[in-house]
Amino acid sequence: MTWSLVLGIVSGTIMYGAPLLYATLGEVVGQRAGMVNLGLEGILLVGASVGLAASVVTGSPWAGIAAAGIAGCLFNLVYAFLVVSRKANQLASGLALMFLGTGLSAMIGKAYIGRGITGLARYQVPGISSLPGITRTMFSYDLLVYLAAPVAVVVWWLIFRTRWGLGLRAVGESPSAAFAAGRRVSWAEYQAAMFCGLMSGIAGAHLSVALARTWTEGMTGGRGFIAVALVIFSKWHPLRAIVGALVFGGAVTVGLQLQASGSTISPFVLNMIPYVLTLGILLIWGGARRLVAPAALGRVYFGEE
Amino acid sequence: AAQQPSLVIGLLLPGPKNDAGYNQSFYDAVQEVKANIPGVQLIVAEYVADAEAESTMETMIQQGAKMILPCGFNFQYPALAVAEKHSDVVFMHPGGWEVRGNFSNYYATTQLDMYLMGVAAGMMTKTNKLGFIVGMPQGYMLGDCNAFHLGARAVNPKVETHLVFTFSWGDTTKEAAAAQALLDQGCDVITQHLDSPIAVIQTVEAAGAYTIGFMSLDSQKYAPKGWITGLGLTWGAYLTQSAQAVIDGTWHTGFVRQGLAGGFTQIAPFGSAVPDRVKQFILALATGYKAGLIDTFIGPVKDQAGVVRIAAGEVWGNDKMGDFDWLVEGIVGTPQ
Amino acid sequence: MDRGDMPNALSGMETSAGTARVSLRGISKRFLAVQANDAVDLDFFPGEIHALLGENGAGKSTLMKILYGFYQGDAGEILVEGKRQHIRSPLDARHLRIGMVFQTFTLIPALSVAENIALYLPDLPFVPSRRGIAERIRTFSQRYHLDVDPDATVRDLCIGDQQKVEVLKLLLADARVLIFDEATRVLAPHEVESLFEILARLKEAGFAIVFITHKMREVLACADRITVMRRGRVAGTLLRATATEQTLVRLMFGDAVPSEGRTGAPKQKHAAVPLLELRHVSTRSKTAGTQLDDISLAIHPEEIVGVAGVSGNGQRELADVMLGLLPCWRGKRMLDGTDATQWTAGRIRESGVGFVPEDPLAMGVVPSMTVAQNAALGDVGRYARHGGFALDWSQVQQDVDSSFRSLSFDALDSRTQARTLSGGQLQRAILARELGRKPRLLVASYPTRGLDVRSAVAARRVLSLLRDEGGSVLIVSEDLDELCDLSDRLVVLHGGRVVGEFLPHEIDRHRIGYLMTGSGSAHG
Amino acid sequence: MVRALKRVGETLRKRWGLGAVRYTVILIVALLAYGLVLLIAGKDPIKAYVDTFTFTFGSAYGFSELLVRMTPLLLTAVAVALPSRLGLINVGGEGQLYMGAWLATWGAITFVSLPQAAFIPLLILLGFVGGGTWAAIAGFFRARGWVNETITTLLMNYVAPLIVGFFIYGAWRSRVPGASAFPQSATFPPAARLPRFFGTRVHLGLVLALVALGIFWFMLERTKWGLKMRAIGGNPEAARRLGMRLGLYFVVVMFIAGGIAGLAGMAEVSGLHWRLSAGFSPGYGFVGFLISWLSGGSAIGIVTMSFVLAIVFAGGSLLQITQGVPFAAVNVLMALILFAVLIRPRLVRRKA
Ligand SMILES: Nc1ncnc2c1ncn2[C@@H]1O[C@H](COP(=O)(O)OP(=O)(O)OP(=O)(O)O)[C@@H](O)[C@H]1O
Ligand SMILES: Nc1ncnc2c1ncn2[C@@H]1O[C@H](COP(=O)(O)OP(=O)(O)OP(=O)(O)O)[C@@H](O)[C@H]1O
Ligand SMILES: [Mg+2]
Ligand SMILES: [Mg+2]
Repeated sequence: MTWSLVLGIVSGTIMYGAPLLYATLGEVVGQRAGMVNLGLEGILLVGASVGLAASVVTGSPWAGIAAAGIAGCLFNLVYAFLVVSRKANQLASGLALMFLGTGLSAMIGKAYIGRGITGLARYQVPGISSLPGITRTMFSYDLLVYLAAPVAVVVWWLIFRTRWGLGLRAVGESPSAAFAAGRRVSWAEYQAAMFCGLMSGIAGAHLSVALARTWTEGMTGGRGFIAVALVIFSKWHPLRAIVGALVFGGAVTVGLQLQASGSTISPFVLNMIPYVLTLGILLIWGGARRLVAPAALGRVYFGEE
Repeated sequence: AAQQPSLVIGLLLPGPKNDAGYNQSFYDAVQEVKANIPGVQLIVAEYVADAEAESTMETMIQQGAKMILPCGFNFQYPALAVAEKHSDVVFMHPGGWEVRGNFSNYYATTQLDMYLMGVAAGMMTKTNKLGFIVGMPQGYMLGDCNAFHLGARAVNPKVETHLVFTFSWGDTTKEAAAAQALLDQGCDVITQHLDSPIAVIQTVEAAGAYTIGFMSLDSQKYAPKGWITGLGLTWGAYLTQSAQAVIDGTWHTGFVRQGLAGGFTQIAPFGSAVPDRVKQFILALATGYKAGLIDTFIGPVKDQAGVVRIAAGEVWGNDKMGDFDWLVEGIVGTPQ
Repeated sequence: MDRGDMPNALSGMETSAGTARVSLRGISKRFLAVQANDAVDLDFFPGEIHALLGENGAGKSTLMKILYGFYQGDAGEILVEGKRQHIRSPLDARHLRIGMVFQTFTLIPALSVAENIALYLPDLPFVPSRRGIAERIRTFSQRYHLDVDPDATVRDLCIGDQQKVEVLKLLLADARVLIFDEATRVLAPHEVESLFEILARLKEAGFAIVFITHKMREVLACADRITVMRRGRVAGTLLRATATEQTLVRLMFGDAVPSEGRTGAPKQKHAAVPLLELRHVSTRSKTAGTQLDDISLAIHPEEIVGVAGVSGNGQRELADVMLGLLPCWRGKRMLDGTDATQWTAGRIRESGVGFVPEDPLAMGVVPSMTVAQNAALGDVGRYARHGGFALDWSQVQQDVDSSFRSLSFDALDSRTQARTLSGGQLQRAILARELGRKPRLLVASYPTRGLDVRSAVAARRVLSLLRDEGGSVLIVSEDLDELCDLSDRLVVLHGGRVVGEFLPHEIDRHRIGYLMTGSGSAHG
Repeated sequence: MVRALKRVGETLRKRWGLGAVRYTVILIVALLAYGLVLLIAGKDPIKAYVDTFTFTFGSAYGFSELLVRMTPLLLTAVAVALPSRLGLINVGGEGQLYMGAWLATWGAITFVSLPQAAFIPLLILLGFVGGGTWAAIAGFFRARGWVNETITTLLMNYVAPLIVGFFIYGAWRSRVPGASAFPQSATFPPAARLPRFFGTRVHLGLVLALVALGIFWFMLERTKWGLKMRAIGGNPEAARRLGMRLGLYFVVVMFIAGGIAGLAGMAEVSGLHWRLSAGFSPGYGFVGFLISWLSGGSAIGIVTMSFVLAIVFAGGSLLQITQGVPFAAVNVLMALILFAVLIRPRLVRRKA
């Protein structure tokens, strides 16, 4: 392994880990409130299509990001309505959301296929260019990448240090007990779902507006499902989610960088790395993980009579 | 009453018609057919999944289609099955190898013409590292890469071509990541064989590197600064001719491979960064190609392991373009 | 109907105690087929402990949950300080300073004690100070002798400590009306006494206290006023001064006063080979909890062995090891003299071992299935026909009926889902299933917990009968009276070890009490 | 109007039971939603109904294609419904389908000279074992309490196509002259192709699917294993205490379920395509999950919902051609059908 390969991997890892981190943070908050949302993929797609459309229309990529955040937030209200107000099954609702997102994003994005944009401006990490082996394109990120880790810290603080977070966790552990403690269970769930939608919408827009700078159908390529896996990987903890997102972003980048630098490992095997690695780490967490999963995760709370 | 159409053409695309790439090249072509022949009616199905191809073609035939263009590699066998049932309908499949009485095969000899693009890249690179991004490792795409590298090496013996597969059609984020990886490894001229080149071109452009386009001539607009040139697939004239033959009842099957000379490919206009010297050289080469004076795969050609794959004096023929499962010496990457 | 023979003294007392803090008027509540509450009128006064009594399913918990806003009543109104209030959720109830300890805990196991309590603090800021909350909890737990560590995770606490946290939650929530639904159920005798001391102090301070229990002794020890509920209605309200055990029992059950007492004499002659024997067994389970430490215990045919101890001292683990649900880390498990250490739970059950779990709904039945289906699950092999490709449901029904009859329990509709049964009804269904199999050994954890007096007597009688017919029983219970009455032999568990063993004639309650709390020396 | 509808619904419900009403309502909602989507897109819904109806029911070919589409849906739906009775959530139908097709393909291109009478049972066995083993891995992890089967099966969905890719781009790449580098397996020998019926593309896979469905219904409703499975699904803790071996059930049932999904993959490649290529499944595994869920795990519901979704897909690909409706509208339509059920109006509500 050459030095420039190592640098390339580190640099790519951070860049492509960022959107995963945003989506994972959203899902962490949702799952902390007891809601498994397999529809993340759909939200990412809606975020990506709306983000690109708004960027093209307004000419401002930041307007695109903002629009995608709002769109994701509103879109996930569909899921929240089904799961919270109509007490629907979470997995089925999530998959329904995924299908809706796939269809809607295709319809929204149709007019914008083939439209390129300049995307978010990138700034190289200050002072790094003087290091040996750095090329101009390494460690050059947009603001959303720089903000990802701080946002994770803020989410950690919200979940574990505030009254809001305490209520959220109580709802995710035992809605019945949270209700008995005088919490408004549904309202907390709606808030969590909206936050999840906001983050995922931004994550989707980051993909289309900042990274690919274009829209194609199904462009998220399963990252929504990956984010769901990452939530477990990170044991429902926002700071560990940083590690998870980096591992996954890294696994994707390693495959490409190794190819670009002439490795002879089969690309199919390289492409399996992220999934097998995630599975492996979940296995290593093993039984201990059961104790940290929110107890009411995936359960429908029918309320008290 | 509505006028009876002279010919109904069914076009099946695996992706969107306006992807500035593969799909668009066919869509633009049938639009040209429609403009050239009065009374032609089009039925276009985008995003056709492999499993849906057969019933989509059946429906088109029910709607009166007499000429079916199944423009996906994987549509070959479904199309063949439908063709066997409908002997009165003409099928023209791009890039396959099966041929029947009502089922013909055609494609551009991109595996030869990419040589010119390689020459341009070899002349423009400063780092002597070229990048080539491919969706999936298939014979034709390996051929493209081989030709590209041979061209570059011809004018620049120090050049290396780095080959990266994304293993997906349509994961644009990954395509951008692949471009980023190549840029990080120091490549400064990047081309691709993907459905849609937009993500790659824009990533390269933003990084201030050079782009070589492929498939649709439309992609130049994404790289106002870094555009060198590109190879466009232009089927309009050929398909117009074929459609007219179907109408006239003179259509006959065949296995057709054409390049610059036959008009299946065209060289895109040069970008502003390209010096006149390079332009003149490429255009001169192109003339040689059209005249049949130059060929790409002339032995001896060694593969990555140094094994001679094309012996001295031999030529890798037009009919074997899909057969590559090896890469030319000097390409960095694996063939599968 | 029943009110006729027992005059309601309510009207006379209103003047003496001032205005009621909370008045319930005409409260009714229906669950599908069950009328849980039927036009209930009740008043709770400040500075008074009001005990609610009644057999299982009488509607006590439901009534209190309506007051706390956890359930919505179908009819009736609630007056707080004389003003009509709509209590739509616990949030409303908390605004009216009403607090409740639930019969089934509402603690969140994954959160710390401090976090659980913080959820109930009335004035929690957006960014709470963790240190401040822990400080408040320490002050309160010292003042009321409810020792718990604020930083402990609730999951790791034993059930008695969890009960203390529930009480602390209520005390810190700043409520003026305090409802305790069977809060003494899992407390050790001395902890019950200290709870009563707390209640007395709260009463002095002018709180209105509602206290639900099945234990007559507790009612008579601490209540000022006693209301007996029966089939969703108030059967009568008495002042402590006028209440006796007899009058209360008559109110609860009408005229059918159950008779208590031993059915058979304890036996001493044992077969040479014990039915089940643990030899120097220790456990090492992954989850937190007490580990068994070098336990040797034999149960002979025709013997009832009682296990005394404060809950959380290894009772659950002991039962699980016997049932094959927990592996022996060290030592051996012998069944009929053969080594059964490696046997699966299924094999042990098939060889004639039955169980009554400590938490019937979570451990004993499938809530979504009917009573009949749950009965069939008890012994699928017995009802399987054609090699398992068919099931004989009429046989199941027959067995359910005969089992209920032989236990003299009120019959249940066997098509009802287990989840809709009351705690007591459920316990009866499980007893019927397990005893219907005529087990050779029954491992019964708290077999009468949650049963009303009449059902409890019936259950105890059946356990003795099982013994007399040659079976053996292991009873885990916190009710010393029950243990002393039933057992042929009694062992005391503390910290996962057997710290004492007694024969019935040498049973000394004081000594057992000391051993249970860990203050006595080993060997009785 | 609404009240009248409700009354009609209640009557139907009493007369025919909940199932009939449930699926009728879902069907009507599906049709209405379809029309609405078309109207919004500026198309003619009436023409769409007529087109879809005449295309699917108006000709033997159209109807036979419905059955062809239904086959993998039925199987993948059973693959989800079976473990769901144990409380296991199998979202890995897609991966299991790929692995079934993968192992069956290995058989088909290895034992090329077998007679059909031996080949077909072999392919069924291989398809079953391929998918079953893949799923049993997830069942085993779950049984050991290491990791939850939902996430395992989900992740394994991404690995299976890569394994298939590894082989069809590598060792199995067909060696037809002129096509040697084309990424698909060699064409199956005629004896390794499932028999087709009545000159249509309907193949033996449909029979397999119906048989699997019948066994599924009988096992769950009538046998002691079905009772035990429901007990484990309803309360695993109680089931464990009653002596059932949960781990064994998890592994065995996941194996059976994965095997059924594997049959779907086997049937697709050896009944329809006669070769293994990369994108032979357009997400049948996920659609199967939805069908199983929509039908509440009931056998008759699975048949009905598979049929409905087959029509939806047929209509989707048809309308793109006749009216230029983007194919993506099918996804929206599918989501709308789901919402109709998820929102749980009284008429279609399942008993808790
Ligand atoms: N959530 C519920 N759904 C249906 N029925 C219920 C529900 N809760 C209670 N019931 C029924 O209402 C009746 C009264 O139950 P409740 O829990 O109030 O009795 P209780 O007096 O507290 O009995 P116990 O002493 O056993 O706790 C019982 O028949 C019970 O089956
Ligand atoms: N639903 C099912 N479909 C097909 N085969 C099953 C099913 N359930 C179980 N089996 C098979 O039957 C075998 C024996 O199961 P059975 O229930 O008879 O065992 P048991 O010892 O009575 O019960 P347990 O499983 O409780 O430990 C299992 O190992 C399994 O292979
Ligand atoms: Mg109660
Ligand atoms: Mg067994």
